[in-house]
Amino acid sequence: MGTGAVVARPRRRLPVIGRLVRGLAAPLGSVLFAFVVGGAIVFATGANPLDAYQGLLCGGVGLACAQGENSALQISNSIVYAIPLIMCGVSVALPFRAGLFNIGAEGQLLAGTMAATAVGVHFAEWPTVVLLPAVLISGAVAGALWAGIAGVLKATTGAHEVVTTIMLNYAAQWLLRYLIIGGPLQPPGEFSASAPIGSNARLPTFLPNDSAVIVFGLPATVYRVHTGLIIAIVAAAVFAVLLWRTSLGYEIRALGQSQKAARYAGVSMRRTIIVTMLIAGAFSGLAGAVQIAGVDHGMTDKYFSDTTGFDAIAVALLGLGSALGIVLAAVLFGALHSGGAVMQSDAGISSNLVLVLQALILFSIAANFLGAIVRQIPGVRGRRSAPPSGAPATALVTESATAPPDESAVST
Amino acid sequence: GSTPSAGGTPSPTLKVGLVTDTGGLNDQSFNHLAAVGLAKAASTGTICSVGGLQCSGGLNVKGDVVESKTGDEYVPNLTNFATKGYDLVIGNGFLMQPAMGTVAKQFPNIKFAIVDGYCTDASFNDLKLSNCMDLLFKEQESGALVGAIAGLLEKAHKAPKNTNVIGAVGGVSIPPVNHYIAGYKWAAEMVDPGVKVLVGYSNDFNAADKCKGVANSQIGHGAEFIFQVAGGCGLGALQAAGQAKVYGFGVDADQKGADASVIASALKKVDVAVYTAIQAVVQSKFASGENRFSLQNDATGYQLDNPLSDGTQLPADIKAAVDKLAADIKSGAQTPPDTIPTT
Amino acid sequence: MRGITKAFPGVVANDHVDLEVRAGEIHALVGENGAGKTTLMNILYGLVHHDSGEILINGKPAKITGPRDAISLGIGMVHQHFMLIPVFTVGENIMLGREPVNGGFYDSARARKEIEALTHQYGLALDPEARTGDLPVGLQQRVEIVKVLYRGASILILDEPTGVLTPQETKELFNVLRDLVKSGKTIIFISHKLREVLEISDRITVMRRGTVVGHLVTKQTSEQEIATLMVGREVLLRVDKKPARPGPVTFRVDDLLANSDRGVPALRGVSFDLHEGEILGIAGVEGNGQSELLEVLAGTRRASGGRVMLGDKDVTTFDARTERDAGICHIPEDRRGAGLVLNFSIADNLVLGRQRAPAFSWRGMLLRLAAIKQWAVRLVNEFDIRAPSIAVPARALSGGNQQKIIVAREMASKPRVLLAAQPTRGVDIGAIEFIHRRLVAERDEGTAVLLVSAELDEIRSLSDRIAVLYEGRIVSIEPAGTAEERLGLLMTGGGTGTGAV
Amino acid sequence: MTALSDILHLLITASLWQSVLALSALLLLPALGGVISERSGVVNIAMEGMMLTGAFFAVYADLHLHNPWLAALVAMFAGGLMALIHAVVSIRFRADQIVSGIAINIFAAGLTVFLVNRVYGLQDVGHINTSESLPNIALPGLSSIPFVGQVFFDQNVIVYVALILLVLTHIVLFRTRLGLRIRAVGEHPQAADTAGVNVFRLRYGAVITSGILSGLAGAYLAIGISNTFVPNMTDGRGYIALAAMIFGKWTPFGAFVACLIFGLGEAIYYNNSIIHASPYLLSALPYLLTLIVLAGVVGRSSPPAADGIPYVAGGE
Ligand SMILES: Nc1ncnc2c1ncn2[C@@H]1O[C@H](COP(=O)(O)OP(=O)(O)OP(=O)(O)O)[C@@H](O)[C@H]1O
Ligand SMILES: Nc1ncnc2c1ncn2[C@@H]1O[C@H](COP(=O)(O)OP(=O)(O)OP(=O)(O)O)[C@@H](O)[C@H]1O
Ligand SMILES: [Mg+2]
Ligand SMILES: [Mg+2]
Repeated sequence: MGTGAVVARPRRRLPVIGRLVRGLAAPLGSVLFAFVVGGAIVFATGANPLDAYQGLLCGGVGLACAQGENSALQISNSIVYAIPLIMCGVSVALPFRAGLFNIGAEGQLLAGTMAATAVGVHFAEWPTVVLLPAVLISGAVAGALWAGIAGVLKATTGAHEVVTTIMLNYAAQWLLRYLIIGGPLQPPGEFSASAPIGSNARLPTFLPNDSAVIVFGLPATVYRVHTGLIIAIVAAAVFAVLLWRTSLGYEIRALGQSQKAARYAGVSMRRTIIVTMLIAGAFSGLAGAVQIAGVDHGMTDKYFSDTTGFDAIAVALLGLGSALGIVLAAVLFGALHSGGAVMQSDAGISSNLVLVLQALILFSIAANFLGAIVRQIPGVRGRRSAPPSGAPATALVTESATAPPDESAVST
Repeated sequence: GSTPSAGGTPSPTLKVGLVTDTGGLNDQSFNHLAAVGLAKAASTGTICSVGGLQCSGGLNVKGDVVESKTGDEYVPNLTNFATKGYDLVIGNGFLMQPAMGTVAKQFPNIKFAIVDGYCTDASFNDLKLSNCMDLLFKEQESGALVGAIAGLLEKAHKAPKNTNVIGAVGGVSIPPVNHYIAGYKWAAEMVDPGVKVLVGYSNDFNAADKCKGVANSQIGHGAEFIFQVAGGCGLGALQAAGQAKVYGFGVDADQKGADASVIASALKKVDVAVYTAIQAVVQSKFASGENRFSLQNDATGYQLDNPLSDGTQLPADIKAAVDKLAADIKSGAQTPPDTIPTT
Repeated sequence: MRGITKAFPGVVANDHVDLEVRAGEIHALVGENGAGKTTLMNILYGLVHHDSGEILINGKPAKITGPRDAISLGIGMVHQHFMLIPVFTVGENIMLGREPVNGGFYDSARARKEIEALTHQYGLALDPEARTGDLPVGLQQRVEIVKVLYRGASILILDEPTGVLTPQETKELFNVLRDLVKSGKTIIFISHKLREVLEISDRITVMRRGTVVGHLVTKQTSEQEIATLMVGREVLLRVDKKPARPGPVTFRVDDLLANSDRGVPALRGVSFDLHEGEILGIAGVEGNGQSELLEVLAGTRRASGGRVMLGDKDVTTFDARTERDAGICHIPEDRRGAGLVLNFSIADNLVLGRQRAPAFSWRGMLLRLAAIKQWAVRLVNEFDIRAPSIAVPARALSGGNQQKIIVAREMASKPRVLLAAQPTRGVDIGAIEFIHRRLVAERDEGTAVLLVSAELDEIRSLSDRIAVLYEGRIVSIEPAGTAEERLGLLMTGGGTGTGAV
Repeated sequence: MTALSDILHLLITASLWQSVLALSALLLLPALGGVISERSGVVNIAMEGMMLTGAFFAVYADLHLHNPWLAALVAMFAGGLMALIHAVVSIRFRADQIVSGIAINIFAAGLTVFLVNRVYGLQDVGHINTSESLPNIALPGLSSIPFVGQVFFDQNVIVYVALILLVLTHIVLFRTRLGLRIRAVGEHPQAADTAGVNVFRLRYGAVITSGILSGLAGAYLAIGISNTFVPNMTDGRGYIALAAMIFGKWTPFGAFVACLIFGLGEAIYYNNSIIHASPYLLSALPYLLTLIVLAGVVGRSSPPAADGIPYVAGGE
């Protein structure tokens, strides 16, 4: 029987919701799994997991705060951490779709901070309408170029992007140090920092920049959550549209799936590789610019210890390469980051525990431990000695599993 | 949880929060010293529960500590203590200056103290806040004293090979580091004009192997005194000295234990500074602005450690000369520079 | 094998299958794509574990948990998709798993000896030092067979061994098989080509949709009977087509030169004309340049010389997309590798190569999702692509339906020139029948069709003219009716006194 | 320009090349591990984490056992254990091997510091005194050969081990049955399986070996060079090793060449006290060097065919 009938019949909305639920089940389960194992580790080392998690919860989402922390502030902090993670996460996820592994988000972010700072400092007197866009764009462009080096090398000489992006990370770090220590961006004096960018170059915070205004019992200026959040969300949206709604996105996905098929389809490898890296770099560079314009208002040595670009790899993977997933994963990591500090100051448990938790989450999402456990329960359909080939993170490279819910619009 | 320390002391009067820089608490260097200072003052709080340090409860305060994993955490970590109504929030490290300035400005009725710096704006200009105490060291003094030892030993031909070359291994080229090196070079050249001073940087405060590498290079070029100014990383430099049978100088704390080659350490008593700041608040003698820690208040200086390679102590005349220099500096008769002199 | 049942998510690949093979016979296993033949054999070879049923070897129940068990039971398998490592030498591939060692070191000298011994015994010449990936498929298959023999197999399974062979190679293979049987081996032979089955086998088991629908004795059955059993209905085995009414020349290939992937000349000056409304068949032994020829014409390989004219437009340097836009469509021989993105949905695959075409893309930027969906639904129905929905990934489809996706995509965009490479390789009779009818229909609508196939039958039954490709040159262009023998001769360099025509 | 002449002068000193070799060995061990793992078809970007874990446990063990050799064994065990996690997750559970690798690195970074905090609290981790660290060994006689002696025969014991392992790995991979099978499994696991080779056992073995080698490198770093543990002391060397492996096109000696380049860059940097250049630009040297070499001579490098693809028996 031809399947015409099947195809013709319009689908109910239900599957979409179902897909969402199923989509979220695995990540949430993994988080749960991570916290259980993490708790065990804490307990094994003679501390009280509940204290630890209370601190995490408070610092992360402002719940169950025991020692007078300000809930709103904790949430604000978590978001501030999440903002660059979203953009860098996207910057890792896009090349992934083309079969390229961009370990260079960190270097691209730094390139962004350097360019943004340079512009923000040199043209400090320009009006906001010109300067702010200039700062953001220069950051994006710098990031794009930095990644572009890796892209061009890959497309022309075939140099492996993993190597080149790692190298570019280090190159960026040292360039940054040079710029602010004895280099052109260092103002007179001995400080390892750039001059601050002009006040016109700054991204406004959501709350008025006035310590007289009291919000949730604290001066408004304490809440650093800034309009970069909007930029980040837009970036994620752009990523989704680019990937699933444009011809370029189609070609990127095709290239990532099969070089042969891509060539057959008239996809220019060279061009696609380069373009993909350029766009990816732009996202990271933008993240750097947003950090400068929204949070730091200048470049200091702290960027030498910055790890956003590396955390972003985890975020992209945890988000299964989908825009929504990346945003959620970034928020989770932001919350863990913020929560870790509170956990340490409240419970005296090293904030490095959050790294352990992040790793455990990745493990279980990648390996789909829960799926395996569930399958071991007798009577569950499809019980196998080995788990199904489509463990969520494997889905990074297997298309449809990661197609966003609205994909169902394209295909039945 | 928190464990009350020895005996039933009355419940603590004040709450003090310490925020480390990205070096972390196990940096075997000044973050650790700051923690020691807090522990000396605290009778309860996480500083006591984390273990390793005995809380002697000297000032019966509640001492909590938080490590900053990345520079992004400075502001939030400081702010959290402020919002929780701590009486004193201590930021540890030169790199935290802008963060301190930002937060201190927002919480005028909370007291802040920063080690190695000021509460500044983004361009490192001191905001001169009435609630910010700047704990600054004259590292160049301590540097000068060990520098003098090196120079005098060279002059007296009591150095391993008398190459008349000495070295300093810095972490990163930032003021607190360069102050040390400035004094070191200045004094060495003063007592022994012929001496050659090699200055190198590991670009790292943690990775001991890197300081070892830089030190080995200097030793390879004749250096027979290695002054480490790189925190935990510098321990590598001291080992390099030990393995090459030349002398090493410790930094910040007394590093006699780090390696047998350490004949002296240049001291920077961060613990004293931290304790002093807490004391000031406890005794409501909090004084904002610069608080210089120097030979004056015995917070800098030097400490003789292991004997010379021939097992003898530092010759009395040399020790006398060094102490004389210390006295002159204390009296102001001599002032070591705080930027590295260019010979 | 008794009552073997195996279910995969979605399909029951084997449903209580009984298979009885007698020692020393050649037993043919036939069935359409997805009938479950490979699965059944994979079970016998321990690659797949059956849900229920039992396996008896020489009457004794056998527990086969993996290939190691199968091998020790004397079972050997030549897989449908070769299990060879291209970068290894022939010797290494044959020895792998049972390598001669001395003191832990791989003993290539002894390997060579052993192989030479075997190849002499069965008259299968092979160079142990050759890089496997460089060999023509025929030889690669020979490597597979020697591999199996080296493991001392007494039961040989050959999964569609002739799918990739030329008539000559097939003849040779059959001789080898007969020798093997003489030397006491038992052979299970899987094929779609009923004539071959009738020629070589003693008995036949027919499968359809995972079940056995008939046990036949070769001598007492006919092509028609088997085909009917396989498909479950009457099928006509000949293509019936009206004589062509060729139009003017639309496509002219002129002294075309190109190199293979390994940089050696593969096309040494190919020239031919292609008229509207005709099917020009290209006959030739694999590896004489037909792959390269189509790739150059399709724009996925750069020509190193010569010209290709579409009407009066020079398309020599076009890349795949511009060629397609110009009206040259391509059914690639590498279905799963090039023709499809297996993880893309059917819908996405149906616009592969047209992702920037105005019909499906707004200014080559935004995809027109609605249009794509409509298009997909239309083609799925029109070309009877069997799939639960257009959302499922192409990977989930059987070989025949995967091929239908490509055929549909390339034909539905009304090409001026259609390049069809091995359009029915490894595809079941039902699909073959369908694809042949569509090709002829295309021709009748005036499309110029270039057909490359290793199946002489296919070439002969479809083509209006037949060009024979030998060592990168067209050695002759023959009329439709040319006898198989003559073509075979030309394909192997005989027939014409001298080189190119 | 003076900077350049400074460097040129360095290049003719034995002590420079001595440290080049010492630094290369540190990268070589994990790089070899990577080669073995990926040749078997399991992508391994987790050498960083395995090294760091090895470093911590080497120090921890040495402080308790006062025996560098036992400590090194412990470190190798710890590294192997980390690798086992990677193996189970990516072979048994067929997880994305890059995710698993990243997770290992994060896990190690967090766990080591967390343990330092739990075990030593705010105390110093403590120092290994030279007598209890992995010794430098000057081979009698050989080491007195001018130049060559200092470069090759006056090194830490692990340097010799690394060089031996380099040759060993090459021989095993390309001359032995084991190597043939490892490569087969990495190129075409199904072919290997149908030929009766145990794909899973080989992959487990290869991955765990990579962990053991990385753990040994961690020990070398911690109780051979630094003689203490500092948080995150591997400082990205595992990633450099990864780069070296790819740079070297998944061959032991290719990777070694890459390690030498990095070692040279780092060694030159260590001389910043006598080179007249910004120490920061100098630090960037090895990485820029690599980029240039990559762009220029090395070119396209492609991994084993089945690298990173989980094997599903019977499945397509
Ligand atoms: N199968 C392949 N595997 C790896 N790299 C390839 C492959 N085919 C081509 N490349 C490389 O990819 C790059 C692009 O090749 P391609 O022929 O697709 O470019 P193109 O489509 O001709 O694009 P343009 O015409 O704009 O140059 C070239 O560097 C080529 O060497
Ligand atoms: N690993 C697998 N996972 C899921 N389904 C499978 C798998 N292998 C085979 N199938 C399905 O089982 C059915 C039988 O497949 P099989 O390969 O045995 O058919 P076949 O007779 O060999 O077809 P062909 O003639 O194309 O080789 C098909 O529907 C196929 O899609
Ligand atoms: Mg089959
Ligand atoms: Mg082209």
